[in-house]
Amino acid sequence: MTLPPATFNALLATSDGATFWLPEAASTIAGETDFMFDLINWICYFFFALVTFLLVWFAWRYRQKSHSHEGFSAGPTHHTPLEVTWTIVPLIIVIVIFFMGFKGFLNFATPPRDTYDIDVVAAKWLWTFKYPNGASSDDLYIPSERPVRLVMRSEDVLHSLFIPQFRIKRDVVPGRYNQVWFQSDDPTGEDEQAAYDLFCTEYCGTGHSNMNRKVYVLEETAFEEWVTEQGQWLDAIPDEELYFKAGPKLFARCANCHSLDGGPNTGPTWKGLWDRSREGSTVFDDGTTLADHVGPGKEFATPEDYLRNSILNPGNHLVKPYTNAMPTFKGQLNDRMIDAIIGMIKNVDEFNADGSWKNAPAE
Amino acid sequence: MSAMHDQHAHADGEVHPLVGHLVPIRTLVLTGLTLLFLTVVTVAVRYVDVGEFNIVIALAVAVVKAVLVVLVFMHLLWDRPFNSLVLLGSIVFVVLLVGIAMTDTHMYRPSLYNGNAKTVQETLDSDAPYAPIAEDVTTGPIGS
Amino acid sequence: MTTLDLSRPGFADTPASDDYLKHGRGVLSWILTLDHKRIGVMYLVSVLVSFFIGGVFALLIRTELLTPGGTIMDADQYNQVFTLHGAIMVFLVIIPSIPAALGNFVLPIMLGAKDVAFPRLNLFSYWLWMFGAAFALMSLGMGGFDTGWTFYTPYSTTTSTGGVIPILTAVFILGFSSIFTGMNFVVTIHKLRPKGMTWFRMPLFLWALYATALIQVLATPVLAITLLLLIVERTLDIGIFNPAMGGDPVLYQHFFWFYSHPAVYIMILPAMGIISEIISVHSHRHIFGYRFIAFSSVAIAIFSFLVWGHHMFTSGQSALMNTLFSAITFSVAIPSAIKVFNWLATLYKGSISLNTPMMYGLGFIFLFTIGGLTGIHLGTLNVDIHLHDTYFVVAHFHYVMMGSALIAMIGGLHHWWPKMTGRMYSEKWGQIGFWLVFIGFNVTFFTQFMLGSQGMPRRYYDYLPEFQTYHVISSIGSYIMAIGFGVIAVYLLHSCYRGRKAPANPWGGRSLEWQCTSPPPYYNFKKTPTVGDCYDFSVVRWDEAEQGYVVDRSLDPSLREKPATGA
Amino acid sequence: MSAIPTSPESHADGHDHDDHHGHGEHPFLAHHFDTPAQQFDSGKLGMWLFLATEVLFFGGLFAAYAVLRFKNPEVFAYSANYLDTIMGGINTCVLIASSLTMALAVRFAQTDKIKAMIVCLVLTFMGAIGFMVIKYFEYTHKIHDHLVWGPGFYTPPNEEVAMDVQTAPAEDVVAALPTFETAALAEASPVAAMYDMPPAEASVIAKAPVGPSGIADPAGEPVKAAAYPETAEEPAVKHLEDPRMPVGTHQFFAIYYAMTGLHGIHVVVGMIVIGWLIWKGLKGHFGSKYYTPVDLGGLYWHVVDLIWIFLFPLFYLIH
Repeated sequence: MTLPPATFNALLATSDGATFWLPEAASTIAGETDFMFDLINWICYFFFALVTFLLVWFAWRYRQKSHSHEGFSAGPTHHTPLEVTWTIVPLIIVIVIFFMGFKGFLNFATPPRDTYDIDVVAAKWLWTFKYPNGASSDDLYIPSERPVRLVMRSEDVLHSLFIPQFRIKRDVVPGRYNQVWFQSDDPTGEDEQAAYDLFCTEYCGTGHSNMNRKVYVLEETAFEEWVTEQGQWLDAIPDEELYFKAGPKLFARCANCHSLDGGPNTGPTWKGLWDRSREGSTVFDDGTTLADHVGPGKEFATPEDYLRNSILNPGNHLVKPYTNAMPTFKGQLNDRMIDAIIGMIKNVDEFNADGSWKNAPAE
Repeated sequence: MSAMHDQHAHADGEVHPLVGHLVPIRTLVLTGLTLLFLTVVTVAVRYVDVGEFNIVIALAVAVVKAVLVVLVFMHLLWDRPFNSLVLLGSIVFVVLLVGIAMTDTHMYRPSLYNGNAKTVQETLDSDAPYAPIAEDVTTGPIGS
Repeated sequence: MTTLDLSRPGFADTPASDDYLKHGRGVLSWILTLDHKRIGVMYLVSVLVSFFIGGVFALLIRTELLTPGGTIMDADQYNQVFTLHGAIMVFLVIIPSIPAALGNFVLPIMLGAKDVAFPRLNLFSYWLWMFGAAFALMSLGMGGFDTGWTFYTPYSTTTSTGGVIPILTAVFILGFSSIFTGMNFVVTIHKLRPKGMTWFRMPLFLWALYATALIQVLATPVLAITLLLLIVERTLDIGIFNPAMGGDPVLYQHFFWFYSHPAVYIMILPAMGIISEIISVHSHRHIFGYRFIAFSSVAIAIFSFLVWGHHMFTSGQSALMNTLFSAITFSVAIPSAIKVFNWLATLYKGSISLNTPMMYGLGFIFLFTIGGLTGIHLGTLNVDIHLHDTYFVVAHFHYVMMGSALIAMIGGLHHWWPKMTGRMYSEKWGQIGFWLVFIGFNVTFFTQFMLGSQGMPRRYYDYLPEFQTYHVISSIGSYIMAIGFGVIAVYLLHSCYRGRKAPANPWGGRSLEWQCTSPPPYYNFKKTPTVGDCYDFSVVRWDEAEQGYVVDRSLDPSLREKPATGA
Repeated sequence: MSAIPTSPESHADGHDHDDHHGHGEHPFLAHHFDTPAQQFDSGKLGMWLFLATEVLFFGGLFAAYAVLRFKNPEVFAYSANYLDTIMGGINTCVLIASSLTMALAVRFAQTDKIKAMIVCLVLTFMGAIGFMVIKYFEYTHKIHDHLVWGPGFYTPPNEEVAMDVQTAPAEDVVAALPTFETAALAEASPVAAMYDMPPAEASVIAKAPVGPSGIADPAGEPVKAAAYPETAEEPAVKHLEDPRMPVGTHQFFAIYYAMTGLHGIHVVVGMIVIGWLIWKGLKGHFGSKYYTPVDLGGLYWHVVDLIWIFLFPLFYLIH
């Protein structure tokens, strides 16, 4: 289907390339999908008009005037040729539609060979996009004019990645990889207004409706810069500055569930967390306290060790009264990132509630 | 039985000539013995390794046994055809469910975690040959 | 009360006083009754109460969505509310509404039988329903559940809400209630047809109920076992659906939709049956293409088992399966189209009385056309990729489940209300109620088509500001609809006490239920009646004396020829 | 619940047939039926419909079985060695025998040989008991060996193993104690394998300990089945150390308990039905004129037998 959707969209076009029915089309397969959508729409308009017209006309034309029985059981009781007609005609129509839709689906389902692969991890309730050079981001950044493939997996429950402007959607299923591919030729730059939407469309609990992010389509060169810069930002920071330089950036993801100022949230606040850990006064849901687990020969050598383990295997020990809601960050945070977070937990007083560092030099 | 017969005299046309069929005791016992014999056979076969065929044989025997039970013990051989239809219908739907569930699992199996993401990638890539010519897609309708 | 017409089968010797409502008195005579009519009425009351509760949740949802972010509740409460709305409406309202409530009341009378084949089983399945409903309430007491009515794993096995197991048990029990009703109907239609009631003389409502019953019997057990596995999964961790233990969530979806797609036809098929009756009776016109409609019901019943995968196009189901399921899905469009066109053709040259039931009949055709046509969008593979799990789907299935199934149910209720209660309701208020519901419904759900195609995902507590206009319009529509249902409730209740006595045959119907008194006697037929062509209205005459229609059987040729015996 | 569909019209026959209909000559005819034949046919059709639902009810489990076995055949081939074919075979014979006696009971009911009918019913009942007793022994033995579904499967059989679990490094745990968890986690992290991430710098913080619920090193090799046993010889009781044990062996036991358990429940229901039949039979309710309950109860019992006929090869005869 290479017939441009413009033919139909023109009729209902609004300002930003979006139509009355559909949002702006920004991927290479969108055109085909829109064409099908509009085609089916027009078929529906036709039959809907036909049925409604006959309905109203008959109902009015043949309405019963009095209780008299004239007109009772008038007219034919069946008319086989007619009935066969309205069996065959819809049949032909839907067969055609099926094949057109099927062809479009093949394009959607089978990526070309030279795709740029991005690894996607979905967890309650955040997306992580990992780029071949090890860089990772919460919003999706893709190069324009190049087929991109997302290889997606889930840490916990079903999620579904949906980009309306690209007309693509794919569930993210735990226990398996699902892939989806697309190519966008309309760069948005880093402008949040122009950026496209990315939704989670498989119900996944409390944060489901906030699990939406932005999609930034960058020119090839701009993208290269961005991705290399993302890949290296951590290496540039010396260990002792890690917690206040890297910490705030990483905290952005923890902020979904953890507060710095003692405010209530899905997970325990970080305020005083370090003191509790050092004293071992943290109480777990099995009644034991952290003191029972930390120490030479025990489960954890040091309190830091416990914190590290809580980031990697949150399910191991549940702090009263919290539930096992935290996804594991194994494979998503390397050791230095974990060091940075633990450092931030230790010096939580140096940070504002929004995660910014209090002693940051004002520029 | 005679009592039954004259009931049927005035029963309407669609009623089976007999209310329930009398199966000779001999038939029942013979069927039972056959079933026991088949059980012994299938157990015996389990200890002979014929590879893939073990499951085939075992299931074949099971089907034979099932048919015997249904036809003789459950009187379906002499019962109204519609009752058989009901049973067959249910079996057809079970087969449908099993068949489609298995086929689908088989189809998407490569994308399940199998220990090495690289092989997953390769398997996913191997779909690509079936893709429409890359140009056609990548420079799609509004692409160019 | 009615002039005794000796020509009507079996009623010359029925004392008018012995109607099923007066036959026994006291609570026990109801809750222990074996009379299909009383059981039908009890179902009706219970279902309508559940409908009220589900409706309240619907209004809560619409109110919450008036503004982005929190309006009247927090995210977790919202998740519970939309889950409850879905679960109640599907399992407690729509599935039992037509077969169990109206079907129980009408089926044996229409068929010319004294009762359903297994009266005790019938009563048992009603109390099973109540038992299930009790469990559903219990789940509320135990902390509710936020799984969505589809109970998708692994969310449903890991969520911390306490009411999941009770609601699963509830649905499990309700499933068996539905199975037993289905068995009862199949056997009744097979074995209790009187002389002359051949398969092709059965009113189309009975064909629809028969097809429905087959689905209920053959599909529901799979849901039962699935929920059982889910319960065990949640309590004992057997790990068949849990990916962390090598299980497979997609397998769960296969199991679930193997039932739940046919369930959609459990909802819509009997609705179509009712519409065939209403359209034909109120336009006093032989239903057009009887056999096509009858066969299309059975065809739909069979297809319904072959299309479940179209709920899983984006789930990671294999491309092959997507293709197969999409192809078969389209085939369902054919029988549906046949029915719509046949109904239109029935109107042609009829003598159409536009009273309340007929308005619902016409409304159904309008709404079902929209619901059915938008199904084409969703059956088309690449379009569905965009629309799946958006408000477009929500709008589509509300047009089919509520706009069609429930509207038909309300229509059928008005159609048989005189027969059930022996009273007429206010025609004027009937019309007002219909228009309020009809307009409110379209305002509510048509806007959601645009929401969806614009990319608004479903089950969202919070949404992007640009969607707000649509949401506000939609909510306003839902309030109009609520008022409409309120009006209906009031005048129907009022008619029970103040309504004018109903004639035996207020609409000029021809099928057997219109030939017994309103309300019907306790034993519908003293001796099983002989049956004419239930769609031949040429012998129906208006009778001033009883302000209703009567059937002049002397005019009916089909009664003179020797009736064939039922097959 | 399963007995329900038979009871209504069979009760219905018992009572409320006196007034309001002229069926005096058929004391068991419910008022809404015209002839006993019609009533009998209805009951039978109803029962067959119910049996159809039973078939589909188990059908779901058969589908689950098929998919699981299809996904990891080695698990089934391996685990089947823990099932006792002989015990299973005996159980099959017991059930078939009871099925035969049930069929005979129906036959005697049809021919008014009430004593013989009662005897056969009692024999059937005892067959059911025998079946359950044997099942009980099978279950207890497996549970004792931790051969159960899910996490329970990995409960270490004794203290030493528990100790190892706590202290052993990841690789050793994976080797010595191939739990589905460690394996799954090892497999579950595509990142390291998919892209060459820069090697993570050594942390200043000690590595978190790795236990059964700990994480394996993402790079760790997945533990799939070593070659599964060529011989049918019984594996060591300490199956948890068995190096040949494939990943996800617990799934076999999950589906095993699910299917045999549900079947067991049906056997118990069957026992209740048969018991009821015996009781009614002793009170002389049944005879050639009216034996529907016996017939329908029989049908139900045969289906219970039927399902086992398939369960047996699917679990006990895997090779």
